[in-house]
Amino acid sequence: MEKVVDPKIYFRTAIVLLVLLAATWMIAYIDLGPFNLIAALAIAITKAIVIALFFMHIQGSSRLLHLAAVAGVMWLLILISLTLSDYFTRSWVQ
Amino acid sequence: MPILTWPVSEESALVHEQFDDIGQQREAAKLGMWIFLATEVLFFGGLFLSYTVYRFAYGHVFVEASRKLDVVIGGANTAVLLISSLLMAFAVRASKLDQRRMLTGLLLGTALLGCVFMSLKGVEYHKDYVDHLVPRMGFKWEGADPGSAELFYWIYFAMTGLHAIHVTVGIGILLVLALLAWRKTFSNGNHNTVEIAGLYWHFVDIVWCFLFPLLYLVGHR
Amino acid sequence: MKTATEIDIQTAGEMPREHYLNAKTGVKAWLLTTDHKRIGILYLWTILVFFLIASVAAAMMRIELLTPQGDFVTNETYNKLFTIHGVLMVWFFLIPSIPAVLGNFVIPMMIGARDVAFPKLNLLSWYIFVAGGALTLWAIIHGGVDTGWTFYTPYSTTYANSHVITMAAGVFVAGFSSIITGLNFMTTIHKMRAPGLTWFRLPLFIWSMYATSVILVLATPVLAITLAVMCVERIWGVGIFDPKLGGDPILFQHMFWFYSHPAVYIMILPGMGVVSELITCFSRKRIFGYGFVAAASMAIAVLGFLVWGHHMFVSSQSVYAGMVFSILSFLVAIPSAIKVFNWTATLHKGSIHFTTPMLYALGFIGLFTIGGMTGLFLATLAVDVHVHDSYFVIAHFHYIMVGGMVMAFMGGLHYWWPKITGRLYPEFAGKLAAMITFAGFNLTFFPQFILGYLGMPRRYHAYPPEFQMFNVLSTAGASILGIGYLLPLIYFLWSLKFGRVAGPNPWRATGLEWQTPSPPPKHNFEEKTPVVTEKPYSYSAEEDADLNLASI
Amino acid sequence: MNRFRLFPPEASTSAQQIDLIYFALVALTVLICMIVFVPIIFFSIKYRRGSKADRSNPRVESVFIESGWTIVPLLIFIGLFSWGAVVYFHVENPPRDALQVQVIGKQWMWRLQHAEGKQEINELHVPVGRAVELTMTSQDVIHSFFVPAFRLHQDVVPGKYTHEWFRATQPGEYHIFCSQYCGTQHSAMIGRVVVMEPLDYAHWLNTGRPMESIALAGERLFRERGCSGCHSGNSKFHAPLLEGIWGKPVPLESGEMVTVDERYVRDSILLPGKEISKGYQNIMPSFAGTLSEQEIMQLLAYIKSIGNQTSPNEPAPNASR
Repeated sequence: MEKVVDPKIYFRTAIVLLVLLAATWMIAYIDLGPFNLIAALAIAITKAIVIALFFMHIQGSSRLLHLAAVAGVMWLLILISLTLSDYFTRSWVQ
Repeated sequence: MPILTWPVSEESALVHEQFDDIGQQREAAKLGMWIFLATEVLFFGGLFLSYTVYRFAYGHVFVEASRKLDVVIGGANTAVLLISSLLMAFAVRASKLDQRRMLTGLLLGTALLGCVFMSLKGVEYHKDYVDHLVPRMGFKWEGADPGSAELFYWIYFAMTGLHAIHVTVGIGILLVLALLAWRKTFSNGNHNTVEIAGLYWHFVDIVWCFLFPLLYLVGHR
Repeated sequence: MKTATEIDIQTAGEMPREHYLNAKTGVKAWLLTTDHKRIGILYLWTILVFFLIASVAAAMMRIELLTPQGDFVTNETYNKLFTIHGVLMVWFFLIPSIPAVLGNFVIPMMIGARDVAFPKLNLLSWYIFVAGGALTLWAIIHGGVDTGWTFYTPYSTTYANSHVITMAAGVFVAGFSSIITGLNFMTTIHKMRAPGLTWFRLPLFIWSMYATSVILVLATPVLAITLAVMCVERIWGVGIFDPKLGGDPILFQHMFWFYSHPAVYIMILPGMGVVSELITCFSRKRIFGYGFVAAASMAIAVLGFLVWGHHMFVSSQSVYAGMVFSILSFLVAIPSAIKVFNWTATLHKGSIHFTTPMLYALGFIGLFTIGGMTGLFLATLAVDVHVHDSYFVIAHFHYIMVGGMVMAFMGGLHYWWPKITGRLYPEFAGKLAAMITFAGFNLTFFPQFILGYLGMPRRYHAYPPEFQMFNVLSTAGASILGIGYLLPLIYFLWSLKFGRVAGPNPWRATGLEWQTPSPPPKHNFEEKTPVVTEKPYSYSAEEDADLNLASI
Repeated sequence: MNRFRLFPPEASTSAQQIDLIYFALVALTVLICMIVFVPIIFFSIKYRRGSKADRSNPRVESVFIESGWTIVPLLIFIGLFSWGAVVYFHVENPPRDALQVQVIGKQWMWRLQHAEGKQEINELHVPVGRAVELTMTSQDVIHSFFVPAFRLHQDVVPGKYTHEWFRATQPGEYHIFCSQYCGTQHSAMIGRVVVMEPLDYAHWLNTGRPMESIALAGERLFRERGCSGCHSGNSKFHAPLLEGIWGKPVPLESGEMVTVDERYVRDSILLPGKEISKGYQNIMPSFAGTLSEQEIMQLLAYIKSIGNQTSPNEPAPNASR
């Protein structure tokens, strides 16, 4: 029988997620300038990691699954960062 | 499958012919699903890229345009999806414990929350249509730069539309699984399929966790 | 694992009675098979159809270019011809050929598995491939598309008035077939290796197929979303690439080439894997620098994702981004160089048998070296300004695709033909076809380098008269190349009936796939799966010095 | 122009620089091909099946050799990259004193206009020895202005201005091609560059109907289309004055700063509400659709001309607007 997760972990995860949702919602009402985006992204990434670790049982699974989970996001970052390297430097020409 | 004469542990009966044991089969299925989720990340990635590029190009128009979206429905939808993820996690747990009725109930509950999400989405889309925010369908924008605003709403409808399609597919899968669970397909050890469906549903929830702040909470409200 | 010569040679006289081809016959058995070997053969026939159509389109283009004026076909038809040639060759021949045909057939056997990890998904991938192909053919029959295989906006979204959406849908659907194949191979290679078959005992074909699957899985989804967004913009008339809304057509190019450059590595990496197998088997020697060649495959897979900007040096991409992509494009050339040098070093102290697969492999190394080096011209910013979108680019990628990938595919097909069909192809006809192909290829595409630097743009239906001589040479070469490809089609079909029975290991090779009868039984290995105890390619050149493979 | 040749004419300064790198790369290709082909042929003969060569204990691993043919190509590549990048940087940055020519790519023809006003279709007459800067845009799809003899190549993208420059060194006629696929007549969208002696060029410039320069045509449009109604000192509407603002940073309503360049002025003409100057309302009508690309370029030339003088009549009291 595969190991089964204790329900308390699931409930705690759900609460953390709802708190994070409330946090991201409230922070949006404070004008932090550029930090609004950074805060929103940080909270969203935390929620994603929490879901992946506990709901999707990445925690305690093989290193290979960890790699597969991270690979997609890493490649997306490659796409975004190199494309932005074009858009940010377009205005540099003298 | 040749009828084996000596008693077989229920698990080995489930092993497909190309696998050696049930552990290898389940691990392979999980790896296959995670690779599929990586492709989904990149599939949504194209839209996240265009969102990023145009947000840096037309930041202030994005702020105004995002303020016109109904953040209450967006927030409620996020909560709905988070709770549905919780139910899904319990469903996977029930399938491993071979609790047939609990599993069927939880699957139906998750599907129900999915339908709640879709109906809230429908209400919101209708409201946006009434507010003339749908590109090409009576789009009106008094603010500064109508072109960029139309771009924002195009990206908004593309991302949430693609996500809605994935939620609909997810609901379909959940209903089929609920039926199969009721018919004892996932009893005595054949529970891996439920976990795979769970991975898909949690992924759909993660995508929404990014869509909500990026679309509804651009800048400060 | 026994060394090559000790394997008891099944008396070559008779075919095994029971094997995967006659296990369950009938059309339904073939159309519903989940046997990876049969799916490989289904793919072989399917890509043959697309290869023929695309070759006819290429032949018509070459005939048109005989004369400076556009007098063989109209402008409109010529634009549709090069789009058909591009779309069918890229998505329906080059990308699926080695992975879906040879990969499907050989990977499970090479790692000692009974089948791929998800056999039903494997069959689904073929059906999706056929559905995508049907959609594309439907678009071609109903008038074709004149945007080129690159579908650049705003032409494809606003100004083209041909069946762009249907063809884009066909490619979108075929993309999922690639994703499923890639996913299947990665899971198979990770989870289903034979006991004792650690990663560093894997044959190099498996390493390159693993690297290819990584690209297949991580690049194709971005193509899917790009084509979907382009189609939505074409249908709704509004979209993120529309300059009137402040959108940027260059963003389409970024998203398209993020897929399309790794796609060219999807095409060449399997070819490199096949060549690693052929060079070692026919020089009867272990590969030189196994670890480096395997790592080079993975390096190509990863670096391949960082270089797409070199397609856009003159497309108003910023100068600084151009420099970033240029240096990264130079870096991605290094693993390919390592592979070529390692193959050359493998020949040292080998005992080299000039069988047909070996001729194709040596042809591959020659042409791929020229193709790779001309890639450096395009990676150099200043030179690319002149040769971008000219016939120099056409010559470069045909040297790699036709000179590299198709030669390797032919070599692989000849190498594993005895295992697939249990029969040997005629050796002399094989060598003849290889040499004709090599000669015809060079006559076709080398003049295009000169044409390119002279400044003839690509996709031109009519051109100034001073370019005519090179175009006539190129068309002459194309006809020879056409013959070179027809010959194998003939003698392969001939060999199905009259070819000599091959026996389990005609090449005395050391791969696991050669330790089972040919054609192999449905589950590849009757008794239990073989155990692997040592590194691959345990040949010994000394013993095989006088072994005569070519004449069996 | 249509003589058979093996190598394109070197008719511009950047042509020589690019050809130098090209020959270096050809030499490197020949060298690497020798490094690969000669050993293959040698080994194939020496170690062919049945030959009596010594095949005892072959080497199959050598970290030294492997790192050798990894690092050496790396160094060569870095050298080639920097050489190419330096020339590219030089090619992409026009000198200050260049002759201005405006190029509009339109489905299947090139319309070129000299600063003095002379218009040409699919032809470009330039003096030898003078730097010529092309400001290019497209009215429909992406084209690409390609003059092989000058090694000049730049995509022409709708919705933005792209720049390219050359300095012709050899009188004669050279091809213009469109090298980015743009539709049915893509291969018919060709023209020729005529490089003339400066005297002939001056004479050619004055023949034909006296043409008003682009800036003058821009000024006429500035009045006719009602721009001067608001954008002048004595207008009753509150609109930013355009004298002396070219190239200078201007504060926007949204708090950001933007430098006044072609992109900003063009966007303000077509999408006035996009980047409103600080202290102004969004009352300017959009001219998208009523002004052709050529007319926008003429207005730009005029605004650039008055934008570069220091504003004669008003000292800078409202420079803070």
